Amino acid sequence: NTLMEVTTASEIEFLAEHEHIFIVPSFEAPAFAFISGEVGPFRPERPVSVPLWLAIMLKTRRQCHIKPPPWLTEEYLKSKLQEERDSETFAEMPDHYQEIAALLFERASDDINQVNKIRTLLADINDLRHSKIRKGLTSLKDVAVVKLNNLSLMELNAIRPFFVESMNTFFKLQEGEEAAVQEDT
Amino acid sequence: SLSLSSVSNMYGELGIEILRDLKRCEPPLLPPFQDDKMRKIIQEIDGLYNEVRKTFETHKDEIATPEVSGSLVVHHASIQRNKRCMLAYISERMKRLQALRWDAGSVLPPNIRDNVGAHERDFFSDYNKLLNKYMQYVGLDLTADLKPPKELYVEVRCLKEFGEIELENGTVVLQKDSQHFLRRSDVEHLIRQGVLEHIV
Amino acid sequence: LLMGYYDIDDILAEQEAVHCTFRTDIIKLAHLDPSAIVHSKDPSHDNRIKKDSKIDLPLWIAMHLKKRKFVIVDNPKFFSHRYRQTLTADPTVVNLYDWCPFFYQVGLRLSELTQNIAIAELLTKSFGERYKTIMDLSQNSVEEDTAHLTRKLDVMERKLFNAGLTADREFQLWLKRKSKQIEPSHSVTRKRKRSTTQ
Amino acid sequence: CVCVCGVDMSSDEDDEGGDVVEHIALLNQAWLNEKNCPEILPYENEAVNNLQEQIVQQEELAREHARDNVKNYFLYNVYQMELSRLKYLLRSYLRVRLKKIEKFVVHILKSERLRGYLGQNELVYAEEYKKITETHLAESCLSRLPDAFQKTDDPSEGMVPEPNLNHHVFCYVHEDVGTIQLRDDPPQTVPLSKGELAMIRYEPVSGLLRNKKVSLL
Repeated sequence: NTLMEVTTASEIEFLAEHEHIFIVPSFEAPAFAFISGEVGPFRPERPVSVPLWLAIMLKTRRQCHIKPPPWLTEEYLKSKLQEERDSETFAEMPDHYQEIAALLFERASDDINQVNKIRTLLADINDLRHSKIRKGLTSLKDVAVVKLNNLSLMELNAIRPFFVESMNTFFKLQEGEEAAVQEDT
Repeated sequence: SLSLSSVSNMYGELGIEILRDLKRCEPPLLPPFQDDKMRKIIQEIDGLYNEVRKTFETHKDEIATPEVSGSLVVHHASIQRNKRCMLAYISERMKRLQALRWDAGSVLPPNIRDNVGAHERDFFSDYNKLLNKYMQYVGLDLTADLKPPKELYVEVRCLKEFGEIELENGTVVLQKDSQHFLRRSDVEHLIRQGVLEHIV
Repeated sequence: LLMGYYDIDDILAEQEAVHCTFRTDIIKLAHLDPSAIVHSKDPSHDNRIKKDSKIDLPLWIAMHLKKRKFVIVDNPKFFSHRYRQTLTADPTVVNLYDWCPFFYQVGLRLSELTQNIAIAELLTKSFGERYKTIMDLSQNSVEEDTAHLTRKLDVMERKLFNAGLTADREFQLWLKRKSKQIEPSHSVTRKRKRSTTQ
Repeated sequence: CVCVCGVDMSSDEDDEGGDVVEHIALLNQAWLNEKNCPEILPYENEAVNNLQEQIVQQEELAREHARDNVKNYFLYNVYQMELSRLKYLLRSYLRVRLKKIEKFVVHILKSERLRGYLGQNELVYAEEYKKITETHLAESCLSRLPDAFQKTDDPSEGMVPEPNLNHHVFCYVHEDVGTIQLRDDPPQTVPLSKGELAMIRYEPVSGLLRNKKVSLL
């Protein structure tokens, strides 16, 4: 019954790489005519929005600097951490925040101010959110729907198989209870 | 015909044996096809079926009684049980053969080839043809790119003597322990076959 | 309750024995009763099993006979009052696999077959506590040998554990930026492993 | 908002690529839906065809860049990268569907509605796949059984594998859908509003998924 193909973290990262991000190129080139839309033109020192996968590719070739997204700053993440602490629910985070951050840490850490502080802040946020997830997971019995508003795709994916199989099992056992009183004896 | 006192005390036990045998071996590997036991299960079914027919003949007027219908129910269920075990066995093996086509390509790995039954070899070949035909229609090799592409070129180390391969920009000699920087799409299948190792 | 016709675990679960008492004579079933070889010398030669015989039968046979009220099915000992109390008192401590490798599957079949709501409720209750332990186990055993952790789990619970463990390991690998490596196919690695140990 | 596609939809409405940009977004979504849905969903025929045509054209263009001169080899690589990403998306989408078709082939082929969900190539594949699996089952076992026991499609025995519609899914709500019915007896409902993410049994949201009011993550 778990024969469904699972979604892997790399696949979710693949989706995140479609996201656009600003770079500051060090080269000059006319716009790239991609199937998924035109990107560019490129002039030295002129910020331009490109898909993340291209940004990483150019950065690896030392042809640009990446401008970290506005949320990848100490100030923003501090406020999010506070929000996460103050509430029982999940704070709203930017789409694909974990994947984008992971890619930038890996390939463009020199473009991020205070990169170590930011890493720590993100790790704290993740820990907090993870413990909320676990807490939520301890009361699945008798629950038909679990709302997980603002949980990211990556976060839900890491717990998906366990979560889904547990819910499936509870449902099956509940059906079992009904079947045990169905017939007249 | 089957003499009841000569069989083990329960029907359907061989079916359980072949399933346990299969379960002990982790997919996508395959244990040897249990030809002999399959044949014996079919004999058991024939015996049960004869028994059912005999019961119908000799107890024509008592079919509705618990004494006779209870017997028919159990014999009939035993046939179905044996059939289910065999079908589950063949289906699971079919699934693994298909997985092998996706995993290791159109040639069965040598450690598996000998364990495959004659009909299974036919099935594997049919499935291979079918999948190739479909991939030709859609113009894409679906068994490539099992993971999302990260880069066009990958660093690889050669794990065994393999000889020359022909690539777009010339030939490359794959000697044991040699390292290369090659187009991902050119070497993915060699990595999967264990000829090359992807260095991250 | 729909079960998987081709599901090997479902088939194995139905091989579990339950204790049956025959409410009637049935012909040609003496082979089910190990003590019935004597009867086969019976002049009637119909190898009947006698009313009131008490025999352990696999679930798949018991189900058919019970539906037609030819047998009375007793609950296996792991669903007896005493065992139920033990499980209710401390659900996470019990080694369910020792009780029955297919505890839940067998329980589901039996509770329906014998219209025993107490068993069905016990299953929900037990799983309702145990899955939390399974969750903790499956998220804390990266790179660890897990055999000793799963010892107490029944087959269904082990599958759940493995699902959780695999997903967690995959995520941890991604965090370490290692998931982009192209891997050799399973059939290749298995073969290699074996040839080095031979 | 949970945006999975991330394709910048606001730009490039002027060129003929506008269409394909939407199609790529659609395929990203369809891919995720298909991966997480227990049953087969309608095939995105137009999007697949369009993207495949664009890929062929673009490959030609990329080759021209490569021929031009050495400097443009970089440009060639950039275009190749986008191409390999889009091809991955197509491959993975077709792959997920093929696996599902194989698993539920008999169930799909006997329903007019589900047959209609398959692409033309997929339908041919399904028919042929059913044939080779049935041949194999017959040759290795069924044909050697008594006539009355040769069937493989007895629904009462549960012999036809069917998707588990009670499977739980993560469902993202695109627009307010009011209250949905989880079960009739005893009645149980849940409100779902725009932007919510819920883990829920698949069956009650299957209609909403086909109407694209929700998607699966």
